[in-house]
Amino acid sequence: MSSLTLRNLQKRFGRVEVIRGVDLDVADGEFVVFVGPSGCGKSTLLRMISGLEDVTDGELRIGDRVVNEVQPAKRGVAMVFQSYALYPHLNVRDNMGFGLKVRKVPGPERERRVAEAAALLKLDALLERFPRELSGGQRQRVAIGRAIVGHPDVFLFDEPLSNLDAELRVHMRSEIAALHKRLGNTMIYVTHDQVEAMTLADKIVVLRDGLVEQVGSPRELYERPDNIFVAQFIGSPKMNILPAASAAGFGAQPAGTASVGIRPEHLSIVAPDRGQLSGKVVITEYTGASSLLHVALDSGETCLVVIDGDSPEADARVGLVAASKDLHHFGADGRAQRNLHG
Amino acid sequence: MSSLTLRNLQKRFGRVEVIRGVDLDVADGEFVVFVGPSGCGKSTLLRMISGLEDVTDGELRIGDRVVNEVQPAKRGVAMVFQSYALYPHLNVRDNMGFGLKVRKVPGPERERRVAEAAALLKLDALLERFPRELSGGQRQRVAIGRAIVGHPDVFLFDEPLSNLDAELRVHMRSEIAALHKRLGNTMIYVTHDQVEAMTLADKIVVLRDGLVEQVGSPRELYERPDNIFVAQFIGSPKMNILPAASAAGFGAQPAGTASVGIRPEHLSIVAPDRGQLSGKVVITEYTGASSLLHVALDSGETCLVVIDGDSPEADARVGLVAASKDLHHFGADGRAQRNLHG
Amino acid sequence: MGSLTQSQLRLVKQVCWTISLCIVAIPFVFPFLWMISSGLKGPLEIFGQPSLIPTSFRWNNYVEVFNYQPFARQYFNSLYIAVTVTALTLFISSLAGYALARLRFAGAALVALFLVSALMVPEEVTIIPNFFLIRWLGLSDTHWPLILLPVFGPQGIVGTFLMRQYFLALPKELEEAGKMDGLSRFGIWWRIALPMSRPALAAVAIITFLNSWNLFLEPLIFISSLEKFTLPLALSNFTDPYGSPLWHLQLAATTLAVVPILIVYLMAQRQIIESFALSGVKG
Amino acid sequence: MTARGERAPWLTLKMREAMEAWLFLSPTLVGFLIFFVGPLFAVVWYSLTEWNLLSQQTTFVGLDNYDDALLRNPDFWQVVRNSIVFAIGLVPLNMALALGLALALSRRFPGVIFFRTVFFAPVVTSAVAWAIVWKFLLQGEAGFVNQMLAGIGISGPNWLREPDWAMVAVIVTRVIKMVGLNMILYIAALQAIPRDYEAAARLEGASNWQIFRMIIWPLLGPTTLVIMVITTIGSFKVFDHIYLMTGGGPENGTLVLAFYIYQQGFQFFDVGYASALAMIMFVIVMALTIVQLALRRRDT
Amino acid sequence: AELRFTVWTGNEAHLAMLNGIAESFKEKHPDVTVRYETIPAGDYTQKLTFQLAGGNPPDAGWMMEDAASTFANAGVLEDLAPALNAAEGYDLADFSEPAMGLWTADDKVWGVPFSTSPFVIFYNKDMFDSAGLEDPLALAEKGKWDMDKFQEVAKALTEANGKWGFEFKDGQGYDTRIMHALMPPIRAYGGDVWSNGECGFDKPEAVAAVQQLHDMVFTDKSIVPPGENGDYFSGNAAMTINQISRASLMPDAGFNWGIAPLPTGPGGEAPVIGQAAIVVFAAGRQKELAAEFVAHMTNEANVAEMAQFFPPARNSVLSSEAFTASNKLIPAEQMEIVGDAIAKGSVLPSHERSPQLLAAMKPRVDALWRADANVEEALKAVCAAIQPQL
Ligand SMILES: Nc1ncnc2c1ncn2[C@@H]1O[C@H](COP(=O)(O)OP(=O)(O)OP(=O)(O)O)[C@@H](O)[C@H]1O
Ligand SMILES: Nc1ncnc2c1ncn2[C@@H]1O[C@H](COP(=O)(O)OP(=O)(O)OP(=O)(O)O)[C@@H](O)[C@H]1O
Ligand SMILES: [Mg+2]
Ligand SMILES: [Mg+2]
Repeated sequence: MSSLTLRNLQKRFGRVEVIRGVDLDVADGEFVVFVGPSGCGKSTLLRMISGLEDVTDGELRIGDRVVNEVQPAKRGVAMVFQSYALYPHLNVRDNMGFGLKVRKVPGPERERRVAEAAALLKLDALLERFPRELSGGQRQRVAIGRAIVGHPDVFLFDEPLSNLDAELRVHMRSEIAALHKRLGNTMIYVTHDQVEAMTLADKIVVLRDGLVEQVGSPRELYERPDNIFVAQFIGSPKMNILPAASAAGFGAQPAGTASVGIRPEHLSIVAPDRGQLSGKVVITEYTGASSLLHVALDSGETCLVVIDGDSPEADARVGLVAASKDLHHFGADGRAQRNLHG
Repeated sequence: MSSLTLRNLQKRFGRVEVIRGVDLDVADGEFVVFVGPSGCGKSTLLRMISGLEDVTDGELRIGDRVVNEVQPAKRGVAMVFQSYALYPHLNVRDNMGFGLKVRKVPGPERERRVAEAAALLKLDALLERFPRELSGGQRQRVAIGRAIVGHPDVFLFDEPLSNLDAELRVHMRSEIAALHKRLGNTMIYVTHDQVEAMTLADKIVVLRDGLVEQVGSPRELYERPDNIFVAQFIGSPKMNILPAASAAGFGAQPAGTASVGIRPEHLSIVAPDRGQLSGKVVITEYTGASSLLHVALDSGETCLVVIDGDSPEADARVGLVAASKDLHHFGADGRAQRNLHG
Repeated sequence: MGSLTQSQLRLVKQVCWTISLCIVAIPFVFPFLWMISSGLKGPLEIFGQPSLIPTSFRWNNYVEVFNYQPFARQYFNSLYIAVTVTALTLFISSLAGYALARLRFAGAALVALFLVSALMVPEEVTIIPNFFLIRWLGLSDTHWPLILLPVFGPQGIVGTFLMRQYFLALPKELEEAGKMDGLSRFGIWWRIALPMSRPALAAVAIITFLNSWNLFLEPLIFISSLEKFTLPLALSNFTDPYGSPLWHLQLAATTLAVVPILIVYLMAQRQIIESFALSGVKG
Repeated sequence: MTARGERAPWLTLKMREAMEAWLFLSPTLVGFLIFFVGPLFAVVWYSLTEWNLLSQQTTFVGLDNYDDALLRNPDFWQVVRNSIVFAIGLVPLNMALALGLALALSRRFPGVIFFRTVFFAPVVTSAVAWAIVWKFLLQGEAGFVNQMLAGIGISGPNWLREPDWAMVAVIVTRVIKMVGLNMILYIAALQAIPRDYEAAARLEGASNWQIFRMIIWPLLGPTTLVIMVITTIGSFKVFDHIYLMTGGGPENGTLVLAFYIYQQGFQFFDVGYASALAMIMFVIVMALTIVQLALRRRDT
Repeated sequence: AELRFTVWTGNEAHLAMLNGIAESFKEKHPDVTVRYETIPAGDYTQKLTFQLAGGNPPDAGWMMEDAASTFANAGVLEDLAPALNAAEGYDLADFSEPAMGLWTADDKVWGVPFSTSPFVIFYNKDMFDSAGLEDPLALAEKGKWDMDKFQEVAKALTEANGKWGFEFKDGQGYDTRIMHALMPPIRAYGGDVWSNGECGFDKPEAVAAVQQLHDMVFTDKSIVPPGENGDYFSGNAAMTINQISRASLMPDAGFNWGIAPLPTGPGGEAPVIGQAAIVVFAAGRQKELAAEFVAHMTNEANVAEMAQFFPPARNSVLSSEAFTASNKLIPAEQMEIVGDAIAKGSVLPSHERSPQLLAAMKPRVDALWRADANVEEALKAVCAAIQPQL
């Protein structure tokens, strides 16, 4: 019913190609997250699905209906905007009921559905307030509530948490996860925060320049990135990429390996003479729970290392070791070499 | 020469007291970071030091000169604004040279100093550009360059990184640290990002409602917060605070302990029956390197736990243990109990 | 001076500023005082030795104003015409401004250019053909030309542009939310875009209202019946049957025409300034 | 499967949007064509005829009217000169005063609301009232202005009876009337300039004048341009003020184009000639606007 | 049917009288009503033009003398001769010939004058008394009321009272009433402003007359100068020139007053008359009916009725007792002055291009009214400006 199929979907603004042929299948009830660098077309893709942008070429299906030319309101999707887009002149109740009213849902039914959504989102006490009287997190919930009342088949979220402060973001993230669990709807979620992507997604779609780079579960992307771009994009601090020669100390490399990736958290500090690689600590950044070391390798590259306990002084010489299962090998084209342990 | 002394410094806007008596000593060459929640008076304090706000009461010294009534430009301070405040109609060269020009520094000398600063900040290639043609990080460097050319005794930074995206922020952070190392000036830095504070500061000043809550090195604040406010403000995800009763499982508490704090990264998961506390996992958030568990304790509270390796399924029962050195005890007034191990 | 602290210095400066502002304000305020005072004088006293305080207050002037010509009716004409023009302009220019700012269609740039060129053409240029046009439409000596010409003339275009600028700066998301909620385009405009563009609407309303309220050339040309006069015409019409001005009545009437607007302005001044600031009149 | 919400196949989302756009624009465009574009073309035609408004007799005379205006009529050049003098006098004075007031009133201090109201009040006053009052205040000896001047030992001129002073008088009273609007526009623009620029410059040691000259003034550039263009156009359009204050006199000293067009067309009934004048006015205003826009283009 | 009739009076007494005439018209045409539309005097001709050009013509209306030729020549006025001749008992010849001059051409009649009002001197008796001067009426009776005497008393009055000696018509002699200021003295000196297509301003008679006025304004400072208000009716000037209709203002003035003929000059007596007529507009939809109404309005009975406000041009009315008694404000012997002036006077000049003429004159006359002006040069300039239009 509410699966989603994209076939060679394309979008041009004037002569600029923004989406350059995207194929994607989203199963009913799946939580899909779009990530990618700024300007890669995440929002555009989402807006094409919602119908706010028209499709230049390709086919877009929701369920088994081609919806390329169907009006947004008739596609059975609901969208939560980054800015929430709450109507400032309506109170919470009317904001949530607005779409139903426009669609001429009778009053009592409308009341019922708003009340239901409000209960679900713990908004009961706020129904009479106006958006300006709400905190960021509350607004966000109202925006979701507005989406819920229409009983959409598919939920679309465009960076819904990016306006919140760090703490609230963590909290709302888990609320959205809980919501998905309860409703079981198909959800498509755009973010540029990869922690959000990792924690929420059933399936992550990594976009770059209007093309899909990789589709997979968070764990797949973290553990087996298809290419250097995905490898560096997923995970924070980002993966160290060393030329094959500099990384020779880590052990055997598959044929054709041009560079080797290793995540900062997978490196450990040992005495300089016992390390697979060695170098000098340039800066240590203490963050409480862990420290981030910038290590200048003897081969010239700088390598980031995350360590938990006490960190060596700046300028100290250190050795680095890594488990071979944590190494990623990439060919000259940047694609992962899968033959060795893949 | 360029140390800084604040004695009972106060600021009122009309009848509103914004800074309510701040005492602080900053040594020459020290890197001091002001942190605190929004509206606590960080910017106001910084602007008082710069002279952009006048002092209502108290004494402000730079070096051994009382500067309460000295004009901003004559205090020997330079400021980097959150918005950078680059003059949009001047190119980079003129932006950096502006202060020298109005001070009637002769042309060649001006050229020399701008070139010097540009070289230091790798801005050489950008001198002819206008601010609108620069990226966020480049703008930030120009703003710093503008501050440098005046050879100030004290640098003031007001949230200089908050407009940058996460990755660039990490990068510019280390550039500022490197700059401080090279120039050795006194620097005062306002931020609300505590990772920035932790990694940059020699000394952190935690402000709240116009008063200083605690002053100390990052490590002091992380390991020995004076009170619950500081304990929760420093560190991310924030420290779990449990009522003394719920935390009894962790062992002996000093007399008068009302609540016990334990950081998420200091808790470990064990089998339910072997834990000091036990509870049920509500949500697990996988972020690649580590996972964040929301654990509902049997005593009713929710507790966050960061773990590195594989995480238990949601709904699993788990036990939690902590090292007693990682526990923080607070009295009913929220102040740390120091008598047990401190 | 050396002993003055910064805040004391600031206070001194402020006082000096305020005093110089007061001096500059004299030619702005004085005409009003003089007008109000003279409107209470007798016809002889106006020509006598200048003095701001009338020797005796002739409140009767205000009664005579209404007896002399249908002043209440004329006042009402001005008011209803200005209100109508304002309402129509708001309606039409916000529709057009919305389309120009928000809708994508071939020729949008051309239409905008076309309209903007109109801003540079003084009404005087087209007044003569418009005179014949109005005559051909049979609308001479009616209020129609006073409504139609401002609404569709350069003034209306100014409104369209103010609205367009404002809509351009307005976040799109609200309207998109409306679209997702199933609103028609008209519904989006009416129920979302308009309620959000109050500052721009206010700015357009103020400019349009003042323009209509002060319109002189058009009524002079198109209106001939006394009871169809608008205020500016009526004000220049306090003459005796032989053409000599009746200054005291004219000034009393002028006071009546100005003071209410001033009071409204005073009450709304903050919103007025803000609406100009917000609506991007700055260009 | 469900036919719910299937579109009419001939109307794509894009076409629908374009259709809506034209629908929204139609009232403006139709009115604009009828009351503006049409008349503009009509003016061109009229200007080639001799047309008596009263008798309604029309003869085609080619470019005679232009010939008359530009070559034969000695008044014409004086009128153009007057219009230009009026603009040159009014625009800088208006803008300088507007900017000065805006600078003084853009920040909050006690009384700021009062002063803003005072300076804006003449804008909302009808031109008729304004002209009437000033005519009184500017009387020869008995007028208030000259009495005040006499108070400080200056013997004022007979303002409205001497051509040059009359021009000064209409310019100054017009500026006082209209400056409030530009002041508001400048205040709005000033408030949009981030305060940080000023703070940064102050920290770097710039004086108030330097801050204004080197920071504020350049940043006001776009606003200044807009104000300059509207004020210039407005100064060419001025009719009621002159009509009511001086009637174009004395000695035609304040006879400006807009008023002259009115006079020729509606008092002398010479529609053809008036239309030719209107076309000339159109060309002048267009040219000035284009020059101003070009100047602006050059310095950004 | 309804006739639209434009007038420039809003005075209730005037309108009551006019409505009375309309009422009596119903005897013949019971279904006809007349709607009088007041257009302010200042804009009257202008507005009338707009109504005619704007396709909204009234049926009939008043018209001032200065517009007569322009309108007649533009063909917008209807020839009334057929209607007047057809009217029962209507004697067109009863109208004094000079009074009809402006309104007839060949045997066409473009309008019938209803107000033929000579200019007279209004004087403030109190001021004359306090200055110890004989008043103009007394002087006139002795035949000593001439331009020189006029200048002399004006000067004496100014010095004695500290007020102005003389004010031009309604104080507007420098702007809208140039002709009313200049015509009387020029005529008194035996000149004219123009005649037969030739400008008269630069003729010696006119120059002498204007020079005298100029002296009075700038040397004697006895005439209210340009840019000042010295209102006679408010007691700020001792004399003014005006039409008798202005007497209506006098009861409020609060001083003793009288009227006298215009001062004579080298050219002898030369009363100047302002005139207004009733016309029918050719574009009107009910021309015949309107013409018939004009005939009714200007029959002998109605002219006599109107004489209470508007001095008539019918000889039969002028000579009647009823006329001298008609104006309650003015004593009969002073009223005779008026009648006399109507009979002897000549109407203010008119011309088919009078708007252009006035506009062309205006700036040059402005130049005349400067303290340092050379009167002769200035008047030459006036002629140079208007000659092409004549
Ligand atoms: N209406 C438009 N006209 C022209 N180009 C557009 C339009 N909307 C978006 N673009 C361009 O399309 C590209 C993709 O934009 P999009 O908003 O989808 O990026 P995004 O991935 O959402 O980025 P972000 O993370 O910054 O939100 C950008 O280069 C953008 O400039
Ligand atoms: N000019 C002013 N007039 C009145 N109150 C002010 C003014 N400037 C600041 N305040 C108030 O002073 C308090 C402290 O403001 P300040 O800008 O110093 O906070 P902050 O700590 O920098 O906050 P943030 O993290 O949001 O920048 C706030 O409550 C603010 O509202
Ligand atoms: Mg986006
Ligand atoms: Mg701040």
